[in-house]
Order: sequence, then C-alpha cells, then structure tokens
Amino acid sequence: MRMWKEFIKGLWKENAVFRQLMGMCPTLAVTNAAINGLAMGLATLFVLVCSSVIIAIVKNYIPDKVRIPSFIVVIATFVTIADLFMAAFFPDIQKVLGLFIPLIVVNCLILGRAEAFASNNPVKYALMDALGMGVGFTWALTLLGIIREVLGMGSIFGIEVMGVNFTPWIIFILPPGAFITLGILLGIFNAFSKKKTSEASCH
Amino acid sequence: MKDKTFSFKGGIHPPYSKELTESISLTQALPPKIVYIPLQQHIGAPCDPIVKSGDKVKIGQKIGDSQAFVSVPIHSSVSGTVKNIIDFPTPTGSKVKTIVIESDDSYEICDTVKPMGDINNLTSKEIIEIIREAGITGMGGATFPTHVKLSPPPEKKIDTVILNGAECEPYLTSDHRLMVEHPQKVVFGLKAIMKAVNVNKGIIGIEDNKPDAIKNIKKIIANEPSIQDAVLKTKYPQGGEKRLIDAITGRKVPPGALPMDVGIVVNNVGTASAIADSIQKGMPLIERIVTVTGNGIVQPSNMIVKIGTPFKEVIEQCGGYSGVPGKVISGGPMMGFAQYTTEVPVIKGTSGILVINQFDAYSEIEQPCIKCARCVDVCPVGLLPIKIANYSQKSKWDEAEEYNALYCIECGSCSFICPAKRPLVQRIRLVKGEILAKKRSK
Amino acid sequence: MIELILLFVGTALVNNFVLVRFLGICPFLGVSKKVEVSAGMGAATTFVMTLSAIAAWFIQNYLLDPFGLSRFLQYVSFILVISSLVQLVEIVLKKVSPSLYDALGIFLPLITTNCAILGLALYIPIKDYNLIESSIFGLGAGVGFTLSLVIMAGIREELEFADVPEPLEGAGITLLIAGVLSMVFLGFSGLIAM
Amino acid sequence: MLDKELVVSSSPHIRDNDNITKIMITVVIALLPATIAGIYYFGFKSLIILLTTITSSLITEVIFQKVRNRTISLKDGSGLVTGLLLGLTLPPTLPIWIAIVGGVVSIGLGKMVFGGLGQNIFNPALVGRAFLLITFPVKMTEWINPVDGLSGATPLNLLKMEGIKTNYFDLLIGNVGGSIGETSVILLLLGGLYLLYKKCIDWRIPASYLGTIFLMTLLIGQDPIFHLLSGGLMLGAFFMATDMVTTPITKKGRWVFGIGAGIILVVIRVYGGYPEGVLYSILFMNGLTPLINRYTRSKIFGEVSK
Amino acid sequence: MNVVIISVVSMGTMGALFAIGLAYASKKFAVEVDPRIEEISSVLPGANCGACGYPGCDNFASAVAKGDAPSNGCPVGGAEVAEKVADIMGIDTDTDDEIKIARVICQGKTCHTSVKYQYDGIKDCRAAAKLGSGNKSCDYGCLGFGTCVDICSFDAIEIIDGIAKINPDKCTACGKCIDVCPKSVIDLVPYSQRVIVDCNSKDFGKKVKSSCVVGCIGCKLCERSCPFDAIHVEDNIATIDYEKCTNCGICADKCPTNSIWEDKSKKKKA
Amino acid sequence: MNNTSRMVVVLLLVGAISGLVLALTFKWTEPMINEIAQSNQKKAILEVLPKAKSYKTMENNNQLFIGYDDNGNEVGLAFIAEGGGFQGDIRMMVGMDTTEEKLTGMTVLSHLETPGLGARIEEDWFKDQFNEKSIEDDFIAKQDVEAITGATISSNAVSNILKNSIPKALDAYRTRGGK
Ligand SMILES: Cc1cc2nc3c(=O)[nH]c(=O)nc-3n(C[C@H](O)[C@H](O)[C@H](O)COP(=O)(O)O)c2cc1C
Ligand SMILES: Cc1cc2nc3c(=O)[nH]c(=O)nc-3n(C[C@H](O)[C@H](O)[C@H](O)COP(=O)(O)O)c2cc1C
Ligand SMILES: Cc1cc2nc3c(=O)[nH]c(=O)nc-3n(C[C@H](O)[C@H](O)[C@H](O)COP(=O)(O)O)c2cc1C
Ligand SMILES: Cc1cc2nc3c(=O)[nH]c(=O)nc-3n(C[C@H](O)[C@H](O)[C@H](O)CO)c2cc1C
Ligand code: SF4
Ligand code: SF4
Ligand code: SF4
Ligand code: SF4
Ligand code: FES
Repeated sequence: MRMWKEFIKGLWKENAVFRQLMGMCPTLAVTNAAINGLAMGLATLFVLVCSSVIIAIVKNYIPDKVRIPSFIVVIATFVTIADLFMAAFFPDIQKVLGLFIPLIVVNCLILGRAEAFASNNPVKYALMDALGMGVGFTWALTLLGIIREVLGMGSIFGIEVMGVNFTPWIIFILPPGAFITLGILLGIFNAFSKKKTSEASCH
Repeated sequence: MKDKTFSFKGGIHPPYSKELTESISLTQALPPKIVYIPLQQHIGAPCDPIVKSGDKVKIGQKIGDSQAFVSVPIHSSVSGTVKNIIDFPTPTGSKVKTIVIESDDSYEICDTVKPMGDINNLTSKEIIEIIREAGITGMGGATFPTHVKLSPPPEKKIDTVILNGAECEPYLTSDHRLMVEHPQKVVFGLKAIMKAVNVNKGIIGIEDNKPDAIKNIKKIIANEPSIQDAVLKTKYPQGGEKRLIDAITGRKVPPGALPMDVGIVVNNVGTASAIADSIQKGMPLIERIVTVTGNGIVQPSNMIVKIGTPFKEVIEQCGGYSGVPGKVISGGPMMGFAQYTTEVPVIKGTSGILVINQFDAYSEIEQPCIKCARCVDVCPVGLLPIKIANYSQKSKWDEAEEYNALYCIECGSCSFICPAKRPLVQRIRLVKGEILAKKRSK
Repeated sequence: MIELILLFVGTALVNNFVLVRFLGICPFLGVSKKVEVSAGMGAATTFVMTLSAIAAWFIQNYLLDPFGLSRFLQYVSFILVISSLVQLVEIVLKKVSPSLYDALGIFLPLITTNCAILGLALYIPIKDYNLIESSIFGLGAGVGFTLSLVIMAGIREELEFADVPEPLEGAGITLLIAGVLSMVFLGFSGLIAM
Repeated sequence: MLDKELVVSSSPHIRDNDNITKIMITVVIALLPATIAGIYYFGFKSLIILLTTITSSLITEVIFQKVRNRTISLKDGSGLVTGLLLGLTLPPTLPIWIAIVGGVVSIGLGKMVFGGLGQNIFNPALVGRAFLLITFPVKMTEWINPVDGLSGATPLNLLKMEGIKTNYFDLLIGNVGGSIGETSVILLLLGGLYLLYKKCIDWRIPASYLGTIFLMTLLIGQDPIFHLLSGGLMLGAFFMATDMVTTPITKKGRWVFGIGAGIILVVIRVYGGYPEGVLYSILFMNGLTPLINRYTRSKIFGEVSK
Repeated sequence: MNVVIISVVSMGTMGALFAIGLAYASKKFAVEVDPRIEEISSVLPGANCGACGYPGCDNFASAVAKGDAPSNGCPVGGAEVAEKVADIMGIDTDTDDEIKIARVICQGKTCHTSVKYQYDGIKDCRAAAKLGSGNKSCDYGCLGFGTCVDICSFDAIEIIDGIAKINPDKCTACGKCIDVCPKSVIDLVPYSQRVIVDCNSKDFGKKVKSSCVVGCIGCKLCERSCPFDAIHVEDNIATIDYEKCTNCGICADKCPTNSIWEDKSKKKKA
Repeated sequence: MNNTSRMVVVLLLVGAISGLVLALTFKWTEPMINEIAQSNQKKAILEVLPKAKSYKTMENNNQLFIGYDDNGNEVGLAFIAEGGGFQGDIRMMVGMDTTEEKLTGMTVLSHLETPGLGARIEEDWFKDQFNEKSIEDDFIAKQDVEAITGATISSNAVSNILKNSIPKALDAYRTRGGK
C-alpha cells in the first residue's frame, strides 16, 4: 500500500512541474514539440530511477561532507549513459534535446529527490518515489509539448491535425510561448486543485 | 510697484469658494445660554479644573490650569454658574473633560481682566507670561501653546518672526476679515511677538487673493521699518509653516525640525490679534472669529463666537441649514474635522464651520490607482503618497516609514488631486498612527 | 577588445541565459520576490559562473581533450569540479568574511543545482572560447542572469499591490511576466549574432 | 435633523473634479486626427480593424471581470484606449481574426492577469502587438502604400533592407507605408501637444525619448530627422511611452525612462535585426519601471543629502 | 583499454583531490555553529508569521539557542512545540497552561446596535475609530470593518452581521488581532470556556440600553445568581473569573439582556 | 577509519567507479555513434554533389570532401560553410563543380533561425535556387535569388555565408593539391 502511495503522489499531488516547480529549465526549453517533451521526460525518468536506487543503496556509506558531490557524480554518470545511449539509438532526438540532456544532472528534481527522499528511505520506496516523480514529470512535459506543438505547428507528434489552412502561432514554439503556456497551465491547475481542496475543507 | 509673489514647489489649486464670505463683515454672535468649555483645547497637557459644580464664574475668569509647561489655562467665556464637569465630544473627534457653564446673562467681567500697560515697558518675560495667562494657543489650526513657541531654547537664535496670513484653506475667511477690519491689532500683536523673542524683523505673509487685506496691512506697516509684507501666490497649502518659510525666506526647515531651527517663529495672524487683546485689554482668549459657510448654510457669515458655544447655535444664527446637511466640518474642507454631532462647542482652534449639502457629502468610489503620479507632483513635502498609502493598505508599516510617512503634513493635497479618488492621506494617517504607536511601545 | 565587449553584451542581453536560453529558471522563479535578495543571489551566481567558466576551460583543455575523454567524462568532471568549488567557496567565505557570507553565502548551496552554471560550463567547449573569452562569457552570463532576476524582483514587489487572480499568484504570474520579458528580449535578436 | 444622518469622513472633504474617464477620453480625442488620417490613407478596412480591436478588448475585459466577480469597469475608458492604440499599431491589411487575437491578448495577458486597470506592468497595447508580431510575423509585416493600397514597405524597412530614404515631407504628412495610426507625424504631434496642454502626460518622457534619439543618431552619423519622423516613434513617444500606468512615478525616473528607451530604440533600429524599435524600447523600460521608481526617489522637502 | 584506465584514474584522483580539499578547508575554516539552531528550526511550524517577534522561524530558532528568546515563544506552535524546543534546549517548561484562543467580546451585530453617523472612509477599524471612536452606537463594540480579518495569518476571522467572529479551531492565539483591534474588544479566553460575558461596554446601564440590545447593563443579577462566586460586576461590566467558573451556565440564564453567551453545542456533547 | 580519510576514499571510489562505468559505456556506443555521424555526413555530401557516388575527406581536415563517381573520377568539391544568421550560426554543406565553377547543391546542417520564418532556408525551393549558380555570383537576396518573405535577413545570411566561404574552400582545395 505504501509503495502505491509513494508512486501515486508524484503524478498529481506532488507533481514536480505543476506543484513543486522543479526542473523548470527542460520543462520550458525542450517542449516545443510533443516528442521532445516525451523524450526528455523519459530520459529524466531513467536517470531519476537509477540514481535514486543507487543512492538509497549507498547512502549509509557516504559521509555528510561529500554527500552532495557524490550524489552528483552518481547522477552525472547516469546522465552520460543516457546521453550516449540516445546518441547511439535515437540520434535525431538527441540532437534536438542537445544541451538539455547534460542539464538533467542539475535538474533540481533529481538532486531534490535524492536529498529529500532517497537518502532517507529504503530502496523500494525510493524506487517507487522516483518512478512516480518521473512519470509525473514526463506527462507534464508531454502535455506541454502537445499544446505548444498544436498551436505552434499545427501537429501532434509530427502529425498534422489543424488542417492545411491553419496559420501556425509561431510564438508557441519560441521562448515567450513556453513561459506563457506554462504560466497559463499552472493557473488552470491551481484553479482546479484550489476548488478541490476548498470543497474538501468545508466538510 | 508690482509685488514679487512668493511660492513653493508642489501644491494644488482647489476651488476656493471664498466669495461666500470674504466681503462679509465680522458680526458678534449672540451670547450662548450654555457653554461647554473643554479642559484641553491645545496640544499638550490637559488642564485641571479649578472650579467645581455650583461655582459662580465671570467672563475671563480662569477655570482650568495645568502645571505642565506645554499647556495653557482656559477661561470662562460667560458669567454664570458651573453646572457640571462631564466627558463631552470636541470638534477634534475625541471626548474630553468639559466644564459646562450656564450663563446668567449678566456679562460680568472678571477683575483680573485689565490692560497690561504700555508694551514698551514690558519685558520679553512679562509678555510671554501675559500670553500664557491669557490662554493663547496658535489660532492657525494646530493650537500649539504660543508661549512655548515664543520661549525657544537659548541656543536657537531667532532672527525673524513671520505672521501667517495665508489662509490657504478654501472657504475660510476669518484671518482675511481680521486683517481687513483690524490690521492694527495684527500688527500690534506682531510687535509684541517680536519683542517677546527679541528680534527686529517681522514679515506678514498674505496670499494674493486677498488684495484688500494686503492693502490695509500695507497701510498700517507703512511707517514700521522693521515690518514687511510678503505677497504669496494663492496655492494650497501655502499656509503650512514650512512651505511659508520656504516661500518667503528660501530657508528649508529640515524634516523633523522646527521653524526655530532655521531661526524663525511663525504665528497665525489670529494669534497675533489675540496677543494684542491680551496686552491691550488684558482679555484672555475667550472668543474667536469663525467663518460659518458652505452650501448647506442659509447665510454664510464671519462670526465672533464665544469659546464653548455649541456649533448648533452658531449655525442657527446664520439662518440654519439650507437643504439637508450632509457634512458639518470644523475648519476648512482640506484639513477640517467632520462632526458627528452639532452639539460640539467652538474651541480655540475652530476657524470655521463648514456645512456641505447631502448631495456633495459622500466621497466618490475609489478606483484603481493609475499611477499618474499627480499625488507625487502635488505633495509639498516631496513624498510618494501613492507608495505610502499602498504600504498602509498592506499593513507594511516599516516600508511606509522608510518612505518617510512620518513627514506627511496631512495637507490632503494628494487625496484631493487623485483622479482615481483614492483616500491617500486617509491611509497615510492610519500608517502614521501605527508607526508612532509602534515607536511608543518600544 | 571590441569583441570582448560584444561577447559580454551578447551573453548578457541578446542571449540572456534565463529569458532566451532557459537556464536557471528554478532560482529565477524562486528567488525573485525581493530586489535585495535577488541582487544577492545574482551576485553570488555571477561569481560562481565566472569561476566555473574558468574551471571548465582548464578541465577541457588540460584533461579532457588531451586524453580524449571529452565525450563521456565531460559532464561528470564538470559537475564534480563545480560542486566542490562551490562548497569550498562557501566554507572559506563563512570563515573569512562572515558579512559577505551572510549576504551571498546563503545562496551558494542553491547555486550548485542550477542549470545556468553547468550549462555555462558546457558552452565553453562548444564555443571554443579561450581563457579570457571564457571568463568574460561567464561574467556576461552572470550579469544577464542577475539582470533578469532583479527586473523580475522589481516587478514582483510592485505586484504586491496588484489584484492578481488567485490561481496565478506566485509562479503563474511570474511565468507570464517572464513570457512578456522574453518577447522583449527577442527584440534584441539579430543584434549581435552569436 | 438627526445627527445620525451626518456623514463623517476624514479630511480632505473636497476632491478635484478630474477623473480617470475624463483622462482616457482626452487621450481618445487626441488620437482622433491621426485615426481619421489613417482611415483616409488606408481605407475602410482599417476602420474595421480599429473597431475590431476595440470591441475585442472591451469584451475580454468584461469576461475577465465577470469571471472574477469584479465590478465591470468599462466606463473608465482604459480598455477603449488600449483597443484603439492597438488597432493603430497594426498593419492595415491584417486579417480581422488576427486583430481579434490582438485585442484578447492585449487585455488578457497585458492587463487583466495583473488585476486590471492600473496594475499592469507592461503597456497592454504593446504586449498585444508584440505577441502578434512574434506569432504572425509575416502577416504583421505586410504593408501597403497609402491611398493606392498597393503593397509597399515602411520607410524604416526601406532604409534597413534597401538603403532608401523617404523624403521628410511624405513622412510628415503620413504619405508612407506603415501601421494604421503611425504614419502622420503632424497629426500625432498635434494630439501629443493637446495631451500636454491638458496635462494628461508629462513632457519629460517624450522630450527625453525623442531628444536621446536625436542626439544618438546624430552621434553615430545617421540622419536624426529621418529617425524622428519615421516609424511609430511619434505615436510611441506621445501616447505609449507616456502611459502613466506603466511608466515611472518620479520625475527623475521619467528622464531615465525616456533616455533608456531612446538608447534601446537606436540600438535596435541601427544594429539589430528589426527595422523598428519603438515597441521593444518601451516594453523593456516598462519592465524596468519598478526598479527605476525604487532608485529615483527624490529627496523630501528640506532633506539634506547625506 | 587505455581510455578506460585513464578515465578511472583521473576520475578517482579528482574525487580524492576534492575530498582532501574539502576536508582540509572544513578543518581550516571551521566555524562554530550551534547545532541546536537547526534542530529547533526543524520542530517549529515554519509559518514564518512573525508572531514571536522575530522575522521568521529561523531567526527565532537562533534567538532561542542564544537564550534571547523563551522556548515557548512560538504562540503558533503552542505547548507541543514549546516542549520539543525545551527538550532540545534541555529545559523544562510548565505546559499545564490551558490552550487559549482569541474571542471577540461583543455581540453587537448590526441588528442589535445602530450607528452614530454615516461613516464614509476607508474600510479599516483603526481609521473609523479615530473619528469619534467609530460609527457604532456603542463606543466599546466591534466596528466590523475587519482590520483583524486582514491581519490574521490563519484565516481564522470572519465578519458576520457586522461583527468579527473567530473560528476557535483555526485560531492559534498568536495575538496579532488583539494588538491590531482599536477597540480592544478581542481577548484570549480558555478554549474550553463555554460561558462568556460577551460585551465590552463600560458605559452605564442607561447608555448601554440606548445603544445595544445585548449589552451588559451592570444589573448584577449574574453576580447574585452565581453559586461559585465566579462572576462580578466591575466598571459597569460583568467579568468572569475563569479559574472559578464551572461553566454551569446559570448566569447566562439569568442575564436579562442575553449578554452572557453560552456555548450550548459543546454542553450537549460533553 | 577517521572521517577525513573516509571522505577521501568514498569520493575516490565514487569517481573511479563512475569513470569505469562511463568508459565502458562509451566503448560500447562509440562505434554506433560514429557510424551515425558518418552516414549523416555522407548523405549531405552526396546530396550536394548529385553526380558523386562516393567521397573522400581531404587530408586531416573535416571540412573539405571530394566526390567521385562510379568510375572514381572526381566530380566535385563539397565543403562545410558556416556563418552568422538571424539568431545564431548557420552551418551548411555546399557542393560545387570545380571545373565549371558553379554550385551543384546546398543543404543546411544546423541553424537557429525562427521556425516558420528563417527556418524556411531548409526548404527545397530555397535551397534549389543555388544550384547551377556560378560561384562568382553575388547571390543578392531579392535580386539574384528569391528571398523568404519576412526573413530577408536569414536569406541574406545564407548568401553572405556562401559568398565568403566559396573562395576560402577553393583556396584550401587548391593548396592541398586540387585542380
Ligand atoms: C509635539 C510638538 C512640539 C512642538 N514643539 C515646539 C517647540 O518646542 N517650539 C516651537 O517653536 N514650536 C513647537 N511646536 C510647534 C510647531 O512648530 C508648529 O507650529 C505646530 O506644530 C503647528 O504647525 P502646523 O499647523 O504647521 O502643523 C511643536 C509642535 C508639536 C506638535
Ligand atoms: C496644510 C497646512 C495648511 C495650513 N494652512 C494655514 C493657513 O492657511 N493659515 C495659518 O495661519 N496656518 C496654517 N497652517 C498652520 C501653520 O502651519 C502654522 O501652524 C501656523 O501658522 C502657526 O501659527 P500658530 O501657532 O499661531 O497657529 C497650516 C498647516 C498645514 C499643515
Ligand atoms: C519573432 C520573429 C522572428 C523572426 N525571425 C526571423 C528570422 O529567423 N529570420 C529573418 O530573416 N527574419 C526574422 N524576423 C523578421 C525580421 O525581424 C525582419 O523584420 C525581417 O527580416 C525583414 O524582412 P522583410 O523585408 O522580408 O520583411 C523575425 C521577426 C519576428 C517578429
Ligand atoms: C496618456 C495615456 C496613454 C496611454 N497609453 C496607453 C497605451 O499605450 N497602451 C495601452 O494599452 N493603454 C494606454 N493607456 C490606457 C491605460 O492607461 C492602459 O490601458 C492601462 O495600462 C491599463 O491598466 C493610456 C492612457 C493614457 C492616459
Ligand atoms: S502625502 Fe501628506 S504631505 Fe504629501 S500631499 Fe499627501 S497629505 Fe500632503
Ligand atoms: S494621484 Fe491617485 S491615481 Fe494618481 S498616482 Fe496618486 S494615487 Fe495613483
Ligand atoms: S474585532 Fe476589532 S479589529 Fe476586528 S472588526 Fe471588530 S473592531 Fe475591527
Ligand atoms: S490573529 Fe487573532 S484570530 Fe488569528 S490566529 Fe492570531 S489570535 Fe487567533
Ligand atoms: S531545472 Fe534549471 S534551474 Fe532548475
């Protein structure tokens, strides 16, 4: 039961993007197309899960003073693995995500989970937590990618959906569009969960 | 010769509405039946009563005094019997211990009231003592005890006395009529003040919308080499003392400092006239000129009213209300106090009773600030009223203080000018109160 | 000289790290509530950025390139060096200048996990800068970061008095403002091709 | 008469009779000559565009206020000014649906997300225009010549891309390609002077903005007169850089604003990728305004510098 | 294999080097920090409300560690937190103080009172109170402009029918509303107290009668009826001694003006 | 073990293990990555040199390539041209016929232009305009070649890059023994 709870919380209640505002850089930078968002999400998921597990395993052997450097090295190692792997098997996507793959290293989400969760909890919970967080991150990025791709290019995952006469709204695949889309989405999510909680507290 | 007109930075040009009363001569109000004389009509320590219920008193008799330095005695304005001492509202909005005297209609004058002799034979000390005993406070609105003002610490060198005849408040014409009808009293008072603080330079500042007052004063001072006049541009708040000093002498009184720090004493022309009375007749401050005006008054007038007369009676003598009254204000529309009852008595600081019709009484709905900065432009102190008011609204006292809230003189120019009708000075007042309360509790 | 100035301006404005390159968004959202605080954060970041740029240059040119390790040890070595450096600076600062530590030091731990720093380091080999260019690049990036942080903080302080819709309060409105600012920074594009 | 009915409030008890609506109406009046000229030059379509931006602005404002349960404040006229100014900055051939988007974005993103009138940081009309420009760059840069309606280019475009300089007289009367309301310098100047006369705007911003541009272009060897007369500069300097909501409240701050905007304008026009810089210069300085306000507080009365 | 060895060696050396550097630096530049500060911070509620008088929880924590602030200085955390903090500091606290909450001691709703004048000004009790002590017919009652509502960080106050009402379950007794109320009509009352004299007026009976229908007129019926000698009229107003009061509710029944309030709902449950 | 030495050992181990893992991963993926890069390059070169079937990189320089047809005859020169665009650098592969001194093709390898605007330099109609143009041409946008509407700057940038890099490439080609 607890396993399930640790997993589920990352999907919505503690969603990294919409609730905790972590990992904002890739969230904004690579979501100009749905596929990029998805790929970035999955890469992050991979790194998050691997490093959380490793850190949960080795946490007791690491002295406090070198905790952060060690964690970061672990994370960076997995990021490099992911990068090399993608370069070998998905070169196009690797090229688009570019600089933001190495930046997974410093994604606050990963170090944040390592510090706050993995370093205090048993391996199995750390795994579930990482999975939940990663999946939450992935769907958020994919959603953002879909919205921006539809508006900015008229397609979803590269498939035309808006018809030939559609004039693309270029701003949505440019930096300002990223900020604006995420801002509005965040507002919508807040409005939603606000209603929920206030209803709940009435009873 | 064309006069140079003096002025300062900032300020506003409200509709002056002085035409209602500016050419109406002073009239003596009917003596009241019952007077309510608050024991505190000034800034400083309240008086203790020295009469009790049932005592007989005469006009000019001292009925309250205090040991404190910053305080002045009060006197009976009628002859009659003390009925009671009760908590009673005053026009400043607070409740104060008040001596209630029922007049016996005999108008007997107390024997202490007698001329003090030739001013040339009086010493500075004696003049100041006379002023204190006469219960004279500033008549310009702040009612600060005048004898205190005239006893600056020795290290402050005073070189100039300025008489404030600006009367920049809209509607009010009491100083104006005083200067037109009794310029000699004003000048006499000025000379007494000059003697008291031992200087030989006196300036009377008058706004240029009172040409007749300027003319009459000029006539009197023509052969007084030590006294000059200064014609001021008509602008609110020209009469605020720091603005006045700046306009006339170019000296700027630093924030938090007093006029005496730049070697100047400022007194209202009414104060000077009261000083003249106290020396020439020995009469303490028991009556004052009150401008009764506004679109809610049938017959706007300038009345000489006994201290303690309820507003109600004064209003009745001016023909009562025309239409439904909305607001009754003690003082002018810019700085005066709105009253919730017309039972309140005229006190030493009551320069006017302004009645506004119901239709004009409510303020307009507040809109969002559009940051037009008109409030900034008009603030005579150079504050950012909008910022301070915002901080006040958000209960951010420290920030407000950092924006110099405490130096606001509450002139109301900012609220007046704001096109969004925001209650700026009202909010600033609030935050000032809170800052001071916090300071005190420390 | 002119090139260096252009490089500086270009990094600070035209390719502003936060608003155009999306680096360091987390602190941009989190530490932009008060002008003083964000100025402190900006100063600390600028310092670390310049330092990291130099460190990255040395690692790249004296370790990774000579031994052909660049492709797979770059990330690990950069981040290890940066995080250790930051921690070192923090420890030293605390002792040597407690007042400076109070002003800037409290931000240092935040900075390690900030994309802007690692992103900056990774740009050094990509751009093939020499040592001086690298440090100017770091400085410019830091100044640009500070600039956007401080502008945002100024705006957010102003918004304290605004009736912002509740769901947008905080991060939402900050992102929307960032969107507008980012539109404005696009205006600088084409200014200095980088 | 019952004392209970007396109204009590703290002073002052009188208020000036100017109000927000009057100020906004004054702006509209000041814009009328240039607006009429724009319609004359670019035809009926431009009138439709103006009406579209105005209505979509107003409707957006109402929707936001309805949803948020705030009082509907159409009466203050600020939405009208925004809609009109937005329309005036659009090309006369723009598809109507884009004009609608412009109105919605101006008021929505530019104004209502900040809470409405007076609380926005950026000039709403310019936010709308910037959005459209980035979103539909092609449609937003299609210009026609006045009267004949043939496709043409703006003077600044001609200068930047082809090095051709339009003559002063055409620039003055507005016989050039450009946005609906930006072409006629004389009429805009007239409106600006009217605003100055009505004390609706502070002279410091237009003066320092235009002055900086004059000096800077002179300094770098460009034709200052041409730069002053072309593009949306007059519209921007008198009607947009002066929007009190988004500009500094201190006098010193207004100097800083104008000078800063001037520098940015020249840099963008001369060295940047875009031919025109009014939009960006004003928006950028809007963003800096809170900081400018903060650091340009003047000394208070009698305060001595420390 | 070459590359593998180089990379292992160089990474290993780098790691070791930095560890040595860090170890050296942290020894050489060691600064004494009171470890208790962090511990205290971690048990504080983290509301950063400032009710303790320090700017934020962390500052309070360091003040406690230095001995400048009492361990029970956090009103929000209450006894529970005070105990934990005291544990960390190694001192005892007397925690048998009963929980208190803030209450508005006034029932002068719009229907019970009238107005002295038409107030036209900013919606702030402090501003209104400056004008003839407020527009309410009673000079002591709650003005209902909600200054307390704005100041409460816990959303515990609401204005209902023209007077403030505090939700006992949300109130943390931080006391901010008490400080801010210009009418001093808010008071701390034990949470379990069910009988309260709900009037603040020190006016004479006649004046009270003319201004409020539920005001205490000082008739002393309650004083005479209380079997525990727990209620007394002083300054024209009845006051309950909460130490003696047993919440029996007799006084509330006797009061002719209903100015004594009794929480019947809790009684039933009890 | 005391604290300090433990710190050192731990960080040493962490570093070493990471180095090992990464080096091994790299060994494993390197050939694939290289192959991808090769094939991309090949595709670009053969695209801009339509007559070529194979190519050779000119000695120790990864910027110049010589194309050969089936018979091993040299059919043209391909080179990488780089320069500033509207937002960032544009990288192109350009092919030319060195004997006839005309371009045979151009393709964009990477760029940062605005999607839908400057990014249209990738579109065929735009790229194809340069085929068969003499290398002496000025390629002035709107005169010699059609510019992209609303993206004159990007169009000009492409032209300028070509104009600047063609002589350089030819020079390098000739100094290295080309004809
Ligand atoms: C608390 C207080 C203390 C003052 N002390 C002095 C003083 O020592 N000497 C003096 O000449 N005036 C003193 N004044 C009077 C002021 O100079 C000034 O005349 C008075 O505040 C009214 O000014 P206003 O009506 O412009 O506000 C004092 C006023 C206040 C309120
Ligand atoms: C905004 C403002 C306006 C004032 N206007 C006048 C005025 O018109 N006439 C006047 O005599 N005093 C005016 N005063 C009061 C003067 O500042 C000063 O207190 C007074 O002249 C001192 O004289 P007194 O002590 O004899 O009253 C004003 C004060 C303020 C703050
Ligand atoms: C968001 C945005 C992106 C732009 N991107 C490009 C671009 O990538 N390449 C380009 O040449 N022009 C771009 N422009 C347009 C230029 O700023 C400039 O207006 C244009 O090059 C002028 O060319 P024209 O004469 O063909 O209209 C862009 C404009 C905007 C608003
Ligand atoms: C002088 C003046 C200039 C204005 N300029 C603009 C403008 O450029 N753009 C705009 O949207 N609104 C403008 N307004 C209207 C209004 O101030 C604006 O909508 C506010 O920014 C909305 O909060 C102007 C108003 C005035 C009085
Ligand atoms: S801030 Fe104070 S001094 Fe300034 S205009 Fe307003 S009321 Fe007058
Ligand atoms: S005058 Fe009014 S609207 Fe203008 S800045 Fe001041 S408060 Fe705002
Ligand atoms: S309790 Fe006090 S502060 Fe609260 S509404 Fe009543 S009077 Fe105002
Ligand atoms: S402000 Fe008053 S009601 Fe709110 S928590 Fe503090 S004591 Fe309780
Ligand atoms: S993801 Fe970039 S700073 Fe957090």
